[in-house]
Amino acid sequence: MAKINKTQLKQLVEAAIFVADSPVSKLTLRETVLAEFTVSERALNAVLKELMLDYQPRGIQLVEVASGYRFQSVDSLSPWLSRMWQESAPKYSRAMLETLALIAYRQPVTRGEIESVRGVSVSSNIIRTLTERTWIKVVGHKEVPGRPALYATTRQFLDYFSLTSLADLPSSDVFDALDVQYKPPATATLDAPSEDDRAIETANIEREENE
Amino acid sequence: MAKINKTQLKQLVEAAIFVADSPVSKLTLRETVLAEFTVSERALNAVLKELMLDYQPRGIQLVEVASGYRFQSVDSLSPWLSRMWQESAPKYSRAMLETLALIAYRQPVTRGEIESVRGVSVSSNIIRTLTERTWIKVVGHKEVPGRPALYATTRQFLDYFSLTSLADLPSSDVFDALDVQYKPPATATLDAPSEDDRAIETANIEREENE
Amino acid sequence: MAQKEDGLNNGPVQQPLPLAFINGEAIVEKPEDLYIPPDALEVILETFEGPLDLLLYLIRKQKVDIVHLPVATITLQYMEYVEVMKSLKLELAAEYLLMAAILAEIKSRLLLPRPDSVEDDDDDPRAELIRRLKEYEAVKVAAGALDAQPRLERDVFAVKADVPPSVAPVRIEPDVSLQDLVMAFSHAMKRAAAFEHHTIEAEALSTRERMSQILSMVNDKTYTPLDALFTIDEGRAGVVVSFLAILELVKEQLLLCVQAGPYARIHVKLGCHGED
Repeated sequence: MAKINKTQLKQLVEAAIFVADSPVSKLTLRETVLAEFTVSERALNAVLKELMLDYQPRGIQLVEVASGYRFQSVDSLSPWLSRMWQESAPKYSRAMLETLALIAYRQPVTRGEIESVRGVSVSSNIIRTLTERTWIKVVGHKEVPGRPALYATTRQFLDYFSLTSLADLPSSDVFDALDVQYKPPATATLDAPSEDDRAIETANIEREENE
Repeated sequence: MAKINKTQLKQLVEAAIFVADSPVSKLTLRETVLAEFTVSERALNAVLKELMLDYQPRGIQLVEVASGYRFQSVDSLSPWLSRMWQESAPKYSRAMLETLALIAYRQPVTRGEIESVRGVSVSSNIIRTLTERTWIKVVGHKEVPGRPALYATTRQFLDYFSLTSLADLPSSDVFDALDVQYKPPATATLDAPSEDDRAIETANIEREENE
Repeated sequence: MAQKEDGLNNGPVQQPLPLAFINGEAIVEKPEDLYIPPDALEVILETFEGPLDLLLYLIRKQKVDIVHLPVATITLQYMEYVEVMKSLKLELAAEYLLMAAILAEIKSRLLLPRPDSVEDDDDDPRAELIRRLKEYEAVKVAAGALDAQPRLERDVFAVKADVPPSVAPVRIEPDVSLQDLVMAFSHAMKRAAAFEHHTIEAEALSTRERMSQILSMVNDKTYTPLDALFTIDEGRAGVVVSFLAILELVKEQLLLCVQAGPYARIHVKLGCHGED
């Protein structure tokens, strides 16, 4: 394994993050550009930190997101930068955002559970759009009649919203407070309405499958 | 038209060139991110020049190409950056392995001879792949109509398999005991001549071993 | 609780955008009462995300805490909305009607005399509805917070630098084991034996290898002295192998042998068709 001096290491890491198509993790750096060098974890962390500082006053910044490091434009420049593209960024409906928020905060969660919290049915379109954007994915099936799919958010979701982990989700304390205050009573599952919910859930899943 | 200070102008120009998918001309800058600002040609040239200087010691540089300005990684880093796009080639097909084996054991050999043993044609792709891997090379041409190329294995081939010479290649019956995958097709065993042929083959191998 | 109130006020529905235009006049606020033109109501109802959203709106209008859910008033108002809805947007009605039924049930249970012994919250028929309202409110807050989060393509843009042409993808070649190779050979030979009638000639490997080596030592331009093809250090066996290889090559017309006169040195060159 070859040695690499700090200046070269910094240049290599900087260039690698810049030319990559998606965020670059430290592991990826080690497996690709740094494969033939001996680089301590401390040295790598140090250059990443230095790079972050170097770009602080500039038009772009080095940030850490869930799947690694990426350079991105400064948020305050977006009104002008968005003029570089003909199309404006997609807007998401409240139904979509509420569904996404529930999956993010309550994962893994079934469609039926989302519907019971929101009080309305979740359209298949919303689930499809969120899946196609690779923001959510099916992580399993709940062992209840109908075996409904359990949804969770993905790394790409965190990357897209500039988050490093689910713990960084804004106002997660609102949900935490709920969990402490309102433990769902054990009888809840025996309630008449929940039976209906489950029926709706099964019906929806069948509908999805038919699509 | 609004005023913009130099720091903001520089940040905006820098971010715009970075986020664009292709090189950005000064005209494009003026028509998009700078559309609502009064910026003199001199001021624009000045920030572009400053940006070029700023990035001089870094892993990426601002360069001017025919259609405008773009950031690109420093040439000297290319050998390492190339590893960001490493891809695993698919595993070799049976046809590929058999061709290589026949060249190794029967060299120098023509494509036609390989084909007559394998009973199927050898695709140019196979020959090209093996040649590109520097495992085989043309060592001459057979003096028959069409003067087909004669293939042989190379030193690199021996090195890869940790062989000092072709004589070290194991005789094929060494692995016959382990040969469960390559059962001859059921119909073949019913053929009368096949029994004889197999006897001949065994004899050949024995002769090889004795030499 | 102050935090919860904030959450309500910051909810996306409460943005001061015109909800509807009635006779060219923008209606910015949701109406304080029900005396509004029915076509405006239709637009307003569409802005609710469901019965829980509508209930939250009605509670906020009453300026009371969710905890003290005034079931009687809310039910009355809710039913009035649902009545209008039933005539306008039938497909919306089912979920709203279910909520109406829940409200009516709570209301009737509240009217029943309650035994003094069970005074705790759990027995409050409103408890479950309050829990759901709070949970839904939290979802609204979370959705709003998520929307405010710096988002790629809207607030921040991923940055990319190009690479010079000197950057080329690195291809990792597949591994092949010696066993794979031998098995492949064995298989090819067995198949050939099974299907072909021609005999498969087999030279000693060492001779075949030497043939390849000799071919790469000579060329078709200049003659190479024959003795240059022998290596003394290999001993007799080596010389024999080389000699066999040369004979085989000459037989296959791959090597051209020339001798100027008796006992002169023999020279060889690559057999070349062009000279024929």
